[in-house]
Amino acid sequence: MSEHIKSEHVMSSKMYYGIWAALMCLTVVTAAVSFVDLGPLNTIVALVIATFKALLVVLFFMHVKYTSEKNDQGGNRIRDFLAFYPAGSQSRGLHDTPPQLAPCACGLTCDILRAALREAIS
Amino acid sequence: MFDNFPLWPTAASTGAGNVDALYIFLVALSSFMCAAIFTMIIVFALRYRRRKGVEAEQIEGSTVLEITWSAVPLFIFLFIFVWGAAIYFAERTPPRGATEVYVVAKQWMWKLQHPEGPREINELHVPVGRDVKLIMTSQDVIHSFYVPSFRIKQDVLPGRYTTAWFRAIKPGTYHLFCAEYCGTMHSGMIGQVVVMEPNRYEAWLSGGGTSGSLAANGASMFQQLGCPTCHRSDTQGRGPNLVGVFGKPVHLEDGRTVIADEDYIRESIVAPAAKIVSGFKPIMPVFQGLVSEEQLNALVVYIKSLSPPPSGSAGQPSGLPAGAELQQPKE
Amino acid sequence: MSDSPGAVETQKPELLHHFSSAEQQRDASTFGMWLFLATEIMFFGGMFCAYLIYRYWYYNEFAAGSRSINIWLGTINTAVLICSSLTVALGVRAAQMGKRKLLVTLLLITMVFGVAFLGIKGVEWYQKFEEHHIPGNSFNVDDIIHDYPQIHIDPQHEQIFFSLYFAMTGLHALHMVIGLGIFTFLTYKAWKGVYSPSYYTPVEVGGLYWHFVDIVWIYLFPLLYLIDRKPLR
Amino acid sequence: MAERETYLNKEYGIRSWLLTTDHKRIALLYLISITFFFFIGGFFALLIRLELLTPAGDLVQADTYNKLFTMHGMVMVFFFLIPSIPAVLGNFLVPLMIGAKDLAFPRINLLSWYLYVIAGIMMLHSIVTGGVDTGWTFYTPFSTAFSNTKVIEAGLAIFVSGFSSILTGLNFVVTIHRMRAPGMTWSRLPLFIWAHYATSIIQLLGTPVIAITLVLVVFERAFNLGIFDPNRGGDPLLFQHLFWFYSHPAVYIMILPSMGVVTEIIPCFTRKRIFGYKFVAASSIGIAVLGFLVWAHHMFVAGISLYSALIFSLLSYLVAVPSAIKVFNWTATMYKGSISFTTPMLYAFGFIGLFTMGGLTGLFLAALGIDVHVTDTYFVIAHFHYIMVGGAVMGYLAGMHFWWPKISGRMYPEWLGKFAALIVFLGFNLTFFPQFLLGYMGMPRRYWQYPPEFQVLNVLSTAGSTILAVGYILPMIYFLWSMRYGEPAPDNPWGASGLEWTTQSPPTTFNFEETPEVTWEAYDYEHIPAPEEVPVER
Repeated sequence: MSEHIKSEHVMSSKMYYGIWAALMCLTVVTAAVSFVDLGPLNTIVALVIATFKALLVVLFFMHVKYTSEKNDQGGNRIRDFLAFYPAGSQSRGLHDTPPQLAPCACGLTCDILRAALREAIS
Repeated sequence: MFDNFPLWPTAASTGAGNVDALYIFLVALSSFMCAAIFTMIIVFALRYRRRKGVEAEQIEGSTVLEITWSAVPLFIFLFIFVWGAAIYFAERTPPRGATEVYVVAKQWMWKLQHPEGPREINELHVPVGRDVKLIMTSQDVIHSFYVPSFRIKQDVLPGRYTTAWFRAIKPGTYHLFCAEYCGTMHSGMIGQVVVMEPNRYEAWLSGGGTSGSLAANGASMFQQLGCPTCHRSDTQGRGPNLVGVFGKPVHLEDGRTVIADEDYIRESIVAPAAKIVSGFKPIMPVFQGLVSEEQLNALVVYIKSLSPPPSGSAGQPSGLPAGAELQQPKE
Repeated sequence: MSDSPGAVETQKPELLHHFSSAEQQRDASTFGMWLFLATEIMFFGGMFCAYLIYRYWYYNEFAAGSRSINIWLGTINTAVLICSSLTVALGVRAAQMGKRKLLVTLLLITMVFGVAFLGIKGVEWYQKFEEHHIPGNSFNVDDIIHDYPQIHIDPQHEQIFFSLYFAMTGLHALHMVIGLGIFTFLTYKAWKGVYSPSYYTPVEVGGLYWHFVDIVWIYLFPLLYLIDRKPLR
Repeated sequence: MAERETYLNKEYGIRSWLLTTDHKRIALLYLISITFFFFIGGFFALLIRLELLTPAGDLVQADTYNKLFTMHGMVMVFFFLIPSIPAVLGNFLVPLMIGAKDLAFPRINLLSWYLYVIAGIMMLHSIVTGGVDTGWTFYTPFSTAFSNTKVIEAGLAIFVSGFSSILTGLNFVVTIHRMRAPGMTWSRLPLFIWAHYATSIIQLLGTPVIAITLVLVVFERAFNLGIFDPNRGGDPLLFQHLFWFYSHPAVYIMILPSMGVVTEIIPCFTRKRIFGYKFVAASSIGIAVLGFLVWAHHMFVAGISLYSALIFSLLSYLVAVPSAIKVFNWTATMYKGSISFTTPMLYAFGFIGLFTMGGLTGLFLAALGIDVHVTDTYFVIAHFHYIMVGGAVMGYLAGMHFWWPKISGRMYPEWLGKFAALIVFLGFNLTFFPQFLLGYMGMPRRYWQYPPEFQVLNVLSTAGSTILAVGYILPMIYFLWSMRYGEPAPDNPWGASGLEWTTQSPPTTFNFEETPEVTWEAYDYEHIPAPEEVPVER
């Protein structure tokens, strides 16, 4: 069926429950650890746990892990944004080609260097 | 001739000439750049205006040109940056031993007090050739102390001290403006700086009915408020000994070390709990609201006067509180 | 695909006229939501920045203020939000699989969690109100000063902590309220059977928003409740 | 010619406008509303200039004057300049230029206009019920603890208008990423699109910061919080940092789209490819990124440390480089071109000249030593008016003239256009050049009365402002006139290269008969014949 849109991958509910359990545990851990005197480490531990929890939510609940593993057209944000190809190669570029802020900057730098080299040699 | 139409403010301080020099350089540079770009545009516009049978020549661009006209301006910019920064550095670093004038700004008035005692409102008298450091604070909103002829400007904030300094080189009367918008009569918050020959300044100083030097006022405030009960000049007091504290590092109870500057002393009076000196208890009452900004300044000057002037300063600066020696607590 | 602007696809009512394919439309919507979340990060970022500066300056007051907030309510609320995130994630999954009843149920449970969060938050704020810890004219932290004689507390600086506490939790709660509004809308549409395995973008986009609000709380919790809970010297 | 169906005549009636999701109609809604606010802000400006005709404060009271410059700033910045080019020309042209049928989120686009209107009404309400006197900068503690005017309402109005701006930017970014026609690669995008892309990034990442800042100011005033008020333990400098973190990049929200407009016009009327396409595109992005790193150069005398002042001064010089690159590339584009002097081109020339002067005086302000003397004086006023009025408004007018045939389907009277361009240019310089001199002499900004030696230059400036006013009213009149009496415009009156010129004038609701496929590079002028007679004379 043409309904098979790429990111329509259904993740197993087990995985969601696993992430949920991890998040709950981390919540308890972070609250408990705050009562232990670790000196200046307390803040660091709290923030590291918070960041880890946030990552779990972003990667699994918000599906970023999945969408950045597949990489067809569209959908993938992170790798597309950082993907590298010279700005000169214009063969790509239908309307659904991914964003290219970073690639353009990189490609541009590349072009400049190449041109500078050419000028220097000739 | 141009009584009502001057185009250049008087340069009446040692720093003014430096600012003007950079300004003139930048005016020249900008004029040159404008002239170059406008000439090019005009020449191109006329030379290559549309004509029958003449097609435009397609040019893709030139990396060499692009790099040139990015790099060359960048180097010029860096040069200007260094020059401007050097001037700023000098403007922000008061010389040692400068006479310290305390400034309190309020809506819409400047209150100034000389170390020798005289107070002024919206007027500042200074002699030619003396370094004057302004230590400023505000009673309400943000103001800005601006003397165009000295090319100095500094925002004046409530709750903390900011400083500026100048050395006047030319007798005359100059504008003092408030340059940070501060409410209804912002434009009325103006005054003048009167620069006088030293002998006339001395005459002015002795002419005015002075109410004792700032440090002397501070000393009597110090007594009135009962400070010496705890801040004794030995090590037995319940508060730290204040003799020789100013300008030195102070170890705090929480392990930090701060330099005892004007802001620190001020904070220790209005909010003593903020920084507790190592080895002492937070028992000092809060004086916020009990002392006015002027009284606070007097206290700060007095406590400063308890510390000997930094060694290495060129002789006894004329601006040192006159009564400093007399006010030293008896050991 | 672009050769045939999709005569078949335009028959689907949910495909808006200016998109050439359902995929492009879906992609645009999620991308738009991610951008909006970037905006939200900057929005909360301004406040976090103020928080960090004052926390550095007025650490004692922040620590004492943090101790006076009810850590149990805070922890329970964190758990409640995490549960709601789980039900949202499961809800998106139900939508993907076309299980209408399950989707509606999960959305409703999410909203129950959301309301519970706000209720607990309300209890917490009410406690603060009774203790006169709300900044303003009746602000009074003598109790905190009394509780911690060994640390030095400036009431003014304590007031800044509570100002930030109320501003941050208040704006977070406002985001929760907006989220509840979005979810009411989604539940209604889901109940009407609008969403199907080929069209569930609104559920997904709404879910992204909900998860983001959850993440903000994941940071607010340690920053406000857990500044300094260790035993005093 | 038989009446063709266009986006203008497809539907009639007030509902078809107020409920439209067509980006072109929304652009026109924006055009009407920002023009309204432009003239309100302009009216305040004229009153300010009249008051400053004499040294004494004799026309209005001091309080009234303070409200005048505050409202002038707020209305012009938040209700005219920031939405001007993006919300009108950008809204109209972004989908057309990339070959899309509409923006990605048409309903959100309409919502953004409604938010703008709501914000505008709040602003107007706060004006008529007493006004605000904090200056557009809202500096604390004056705004939170001392002013007794409508700060809360104005703050909320700007908050709401900020959301309108965010939604516009969000729509643009998604549209540019996801809706390009086949073959429209990033390196084939018109530079107008690149400029709007950079602008949108600033709108997305900068605006929320001013939003939260104003929310905190409102909270502080309304609920007695003490975040920025030193009397309650807060720090006024923190407010300034947060405020300028947005308000400096906001300048680039105003100027980048203008640069985009000029970059379209110059190749068209020189019949040439733009010189150094990639560098012009990259410099837009460079400005957007570096623009976020220079905010504290507004605070050199505010009490920040010596070292942060040094760093911000250095960074400010870096951001000048991409601006310089653009000016050089525009100039180089003219080399060996085939140049015609149409109204848009005259405005573009004016833009380059005034922007160059504005940029060069920026070098003065970034130089720490000079900034101490000239900040908060008329020098700063002159500098940013050269950028925002000489730059942004000139670019806006250039764009309006260039795309007016596409927007309205009619030509405007060319001779009047040229005449107005000349008046605007002369009036502008007469108004603002004297202010540079005033500033270096030391006249502080926001002064209701001033020492008499500043009078001559102030009189010149006021005289200039009346000329400028005429220059701004003229285009409005002949644009309105041309909607009924102007000659019907051909699809591509200038022989320009963009996709927007391949469709009819005015376009149909869905822009293109069928989705175009792009097989050529941007500014492909060697393959486009110049129109016989440029422009349609008289």
